[in-house]
Amino acid sequence: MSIVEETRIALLEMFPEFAAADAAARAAADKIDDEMETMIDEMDSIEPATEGDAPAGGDDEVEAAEPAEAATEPVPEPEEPEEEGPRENGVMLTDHAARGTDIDVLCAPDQVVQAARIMDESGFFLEAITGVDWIKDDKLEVIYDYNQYGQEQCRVVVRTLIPRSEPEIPTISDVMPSANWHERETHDFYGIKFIGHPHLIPILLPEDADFHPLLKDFKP
Amino acid sequence: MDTSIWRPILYLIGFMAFAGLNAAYLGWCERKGAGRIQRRTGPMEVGFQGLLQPLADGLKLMSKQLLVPTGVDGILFRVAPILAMIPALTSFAVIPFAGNIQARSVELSVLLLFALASIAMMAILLGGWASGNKYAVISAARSVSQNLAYEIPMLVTVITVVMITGSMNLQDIAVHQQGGFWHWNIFALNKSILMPISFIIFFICSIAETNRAPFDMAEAESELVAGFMTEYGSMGFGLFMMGEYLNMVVGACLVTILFLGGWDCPFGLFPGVWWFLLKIYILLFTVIWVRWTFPRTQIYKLLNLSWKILIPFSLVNLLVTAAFIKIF
Amino acid sequence: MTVPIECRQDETFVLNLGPQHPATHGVLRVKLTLDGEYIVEAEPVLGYIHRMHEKMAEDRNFAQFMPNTARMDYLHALAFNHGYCLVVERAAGIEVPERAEYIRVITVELNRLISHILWWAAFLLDLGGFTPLLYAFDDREQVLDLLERVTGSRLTYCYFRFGGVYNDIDDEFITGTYAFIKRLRSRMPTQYHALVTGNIILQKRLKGIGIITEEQSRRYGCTGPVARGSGINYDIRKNEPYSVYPEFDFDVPVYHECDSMARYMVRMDEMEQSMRIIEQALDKLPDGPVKAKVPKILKPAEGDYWASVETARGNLGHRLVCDGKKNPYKLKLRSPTFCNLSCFAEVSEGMLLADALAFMGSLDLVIPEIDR
Amino acid sequence: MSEYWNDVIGGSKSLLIGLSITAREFFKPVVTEQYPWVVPEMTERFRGHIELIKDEKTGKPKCIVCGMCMRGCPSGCISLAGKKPEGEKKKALTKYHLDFTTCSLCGTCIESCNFGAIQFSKDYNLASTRKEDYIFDLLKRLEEQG
Repeated sequence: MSIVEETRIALLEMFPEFAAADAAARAAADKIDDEMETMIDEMDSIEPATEGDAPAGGDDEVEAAEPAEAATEPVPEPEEPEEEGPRENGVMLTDHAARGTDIDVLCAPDQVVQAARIMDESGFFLEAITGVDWIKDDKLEVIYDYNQYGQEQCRVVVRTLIPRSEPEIPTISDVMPSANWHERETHDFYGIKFIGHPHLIPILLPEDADFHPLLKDFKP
Repeated sequence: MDTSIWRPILYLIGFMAFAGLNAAYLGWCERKGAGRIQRRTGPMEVGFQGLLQPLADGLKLMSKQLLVPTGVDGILFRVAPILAMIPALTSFAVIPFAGNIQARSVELSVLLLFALASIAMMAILLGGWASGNKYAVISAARSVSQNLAYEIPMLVTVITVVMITGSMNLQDIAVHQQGGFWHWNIFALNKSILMPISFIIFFICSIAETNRAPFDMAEAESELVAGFMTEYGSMGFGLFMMGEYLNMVVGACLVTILFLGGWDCPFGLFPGVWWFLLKIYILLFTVIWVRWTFPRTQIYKLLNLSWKILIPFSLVNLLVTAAFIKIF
Repeated sequence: MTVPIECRQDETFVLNLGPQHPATHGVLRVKLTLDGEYIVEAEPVLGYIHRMHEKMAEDRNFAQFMPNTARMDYLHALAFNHGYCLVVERAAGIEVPERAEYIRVITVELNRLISHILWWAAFLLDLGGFTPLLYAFDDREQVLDLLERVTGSRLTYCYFRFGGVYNDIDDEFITGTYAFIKRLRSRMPTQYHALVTGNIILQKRLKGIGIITEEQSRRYGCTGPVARGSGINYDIRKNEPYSVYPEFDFDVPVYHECDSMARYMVRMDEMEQSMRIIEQALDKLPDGPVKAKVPKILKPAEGDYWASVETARGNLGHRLVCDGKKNPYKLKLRSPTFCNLSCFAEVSEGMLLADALAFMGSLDLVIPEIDR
Repeated sequence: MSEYWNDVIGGSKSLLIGLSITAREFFKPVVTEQYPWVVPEMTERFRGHIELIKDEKTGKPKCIVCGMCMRGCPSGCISLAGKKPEGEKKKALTKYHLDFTTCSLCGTCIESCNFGAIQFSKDYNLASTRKEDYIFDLLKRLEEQG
């Protein structure tokens, strides 16, 4: 099994509803990746129905995350501007040649810690954390890039959307020490508060900076 | 020896001039030497081949104000550079340049020189401490531990030499080695087969004693900015620099007298002051050469070198020499 | 980190190393809490040369950001050129002619070579050896002259363009490069290895100092020579091949000692590998155009793109988010030394001041790249 | 113990090797350039600040005042103006200012010029204590060059 596939399965742990279906699908037949994708897409539609059977998740955060996920789920749907329609939480394979990434995960803000833990256990390192200001949708996107040292290429993007008015997200610096500085940097540039961060003071901006220059409505 | 009052005074003036010229022009030699080693030209602009550069530097330093930062111990801060210079100057009073060129022949001149060398270390300690600068304080602490570590092998080696010659007078020690290089202490293999090694130990120690690279942890410009000299400007800095060069000269003189036969010619021809000068300048060039070749040692590695290598070797040498003297 | 500087109960004191300090190679400040000469706590304070390049990217069109890329890592500017070109080419779907790819590889590797040479020189300066600096500059000057011939500048190159390079290389550059490689190969064993690498003082100062374990390296996201010195075989040129690197035969030096000496050796070996790549690229250099036809104003499709290149210091990543307009919606720069430096606090704990500075030198910091 | 002797003997040997290398360098010729006395020649592609090119036939600048360089410049350091002299079809350049304080010598202006009207100069030893000295009037410069 390729590392991409292994990682994808590991990441599916975050989405127990898909994981069960995915495992079933894999057990049923050896399908090629594209078909997996379509399977996932199908699963997406039945997600609310399968929400009840969330026993597999190795972490207690899963339970905590589930209701939040369900709560935030309907919100972005009408607002997502991408032409291919709103993207739902889940794991997606991307073409490395076209995008530079292999796995793209969209998850709820509470799940980033779980994602970091899964990545840590799979031997990944954190490449970068950054934000994107989608001012039109009144959202901030937080992007975590993970990569690993193996000879096979597998770059994972974990992204989540948080409301612009209340930019808060749990820290992953206790899972990945390197996130400490990346989160401080993201806090500098976007004003995103990383709850539980040990030392959230400006790193690149001056100590007394109260502005966040990468927000689209920032005026110098 | 002439005991008239004029002789020491005239000699002292002469030695002062010698010391002053050395302090100024060793800097020039160092810059030229470093330049050549690094395939540069060194100073070229002021005078022919930059020969007037030391003068220009001196003028510049003297025309600057001696800044005394707030929070320093004013008296110690001003005294320290002078203290760095005086012992080195004083040392010249007892160094015999040739059989008859010596300001004062003191019976315990070896001891006197080491006592004066320790005062130079005090200057660094006081300068560093009085500056009230953290880098300077670290530098002062390093300098003290370094000097303590290095005086032991140095003194043990000197005791070996004193045992061979049976005198603590530099003049006597030099006279004892006259008559060709096979009489020099460095080649006194009949006294102790480890004498060449003790020469090397003594030379290393004298480099360390003068805080020269690769043992310049007290200055360590990439770690401690400029160490004890961080807060000094103008002639305060100038005196420290001159003191450093003079200490180098004194160290080279000591090595020459103790191991290289003083003013003796290697082949027994025309002994005189020129041989002495030739020897010390070769040694000084070696010091400069070493400085521009090696990276700096780390303080604890340096202490390791002292305690694990130099002190055992010098002690073994002392025992071997004692045994040789006792047996033969 | 939060203890005030005054009224310390213990015997420690705070030493501000920098922002202007000879060993920090620029304006990095490290707040050290020292007990004697032992480091109790170290906190790097960044941002003294922060210029907000990411915001500048958002204000300009794609081509206009090009000169900025060279201003981040002034030692390996061409790799930053390359990384930015790669991500924009990926987004806009631009094909690069083969000759241009070869020229890119040759110039980037030459640049990597002098970056390592200058690191070596500056590192030796940190350790108090001044002469190697001048020997290194002698060699570096040769390459700067060569690169000046083709790019027109000596330090902050703006040579790459989307779909190729600014202009072609000439025969004099090619012969000059061969001659330089021959010269460096002949100087390497003496001026570099015999004078410095074999020196007992250097060995004693570097061996066993600044150990970054493999696990630490991963948790802090270290890449480049720092990771390779920790026994991790990770080089973007091999792991995620870009440009024409797969066509060359070169090795990735990996050392398992994890100390400063290992990182030193990795870089020394990498210089040899870079020379191998340059030679092969010059031998195989194809004919053809050096620049594809690219519209002056690019408007890549919506979406986000990532591209990584291996700079002299590690994995440089660009994340480009496009919204179909003529300027980037968002450009994220993942600079390698930012991550490499983040392990400094943990690793330097309990070290001596002199060792910590040697360790810091072995990380090969370029401050403008950390601060961006 | 053998490690100890290795350190002592191997270490001394490495030091001697180092000394022999620097000694050899000592007798080699210098490699530095004595800058104010020996002036380096700039390469053909050297990027100084930009300058206008004269049209050999008319003796006027080649520039047709299209303003592409001005628009292409990332730092906005070029400002130019032109007007149509009476009885002529083309615009003539009346002002071409380069603010060299913000120029990063990227060459975007030269690339964007479709008429080959600007090029890099070979001036490199520019020094001044005043910022205003770096606002170059390139048209005047062209006239001075003759």
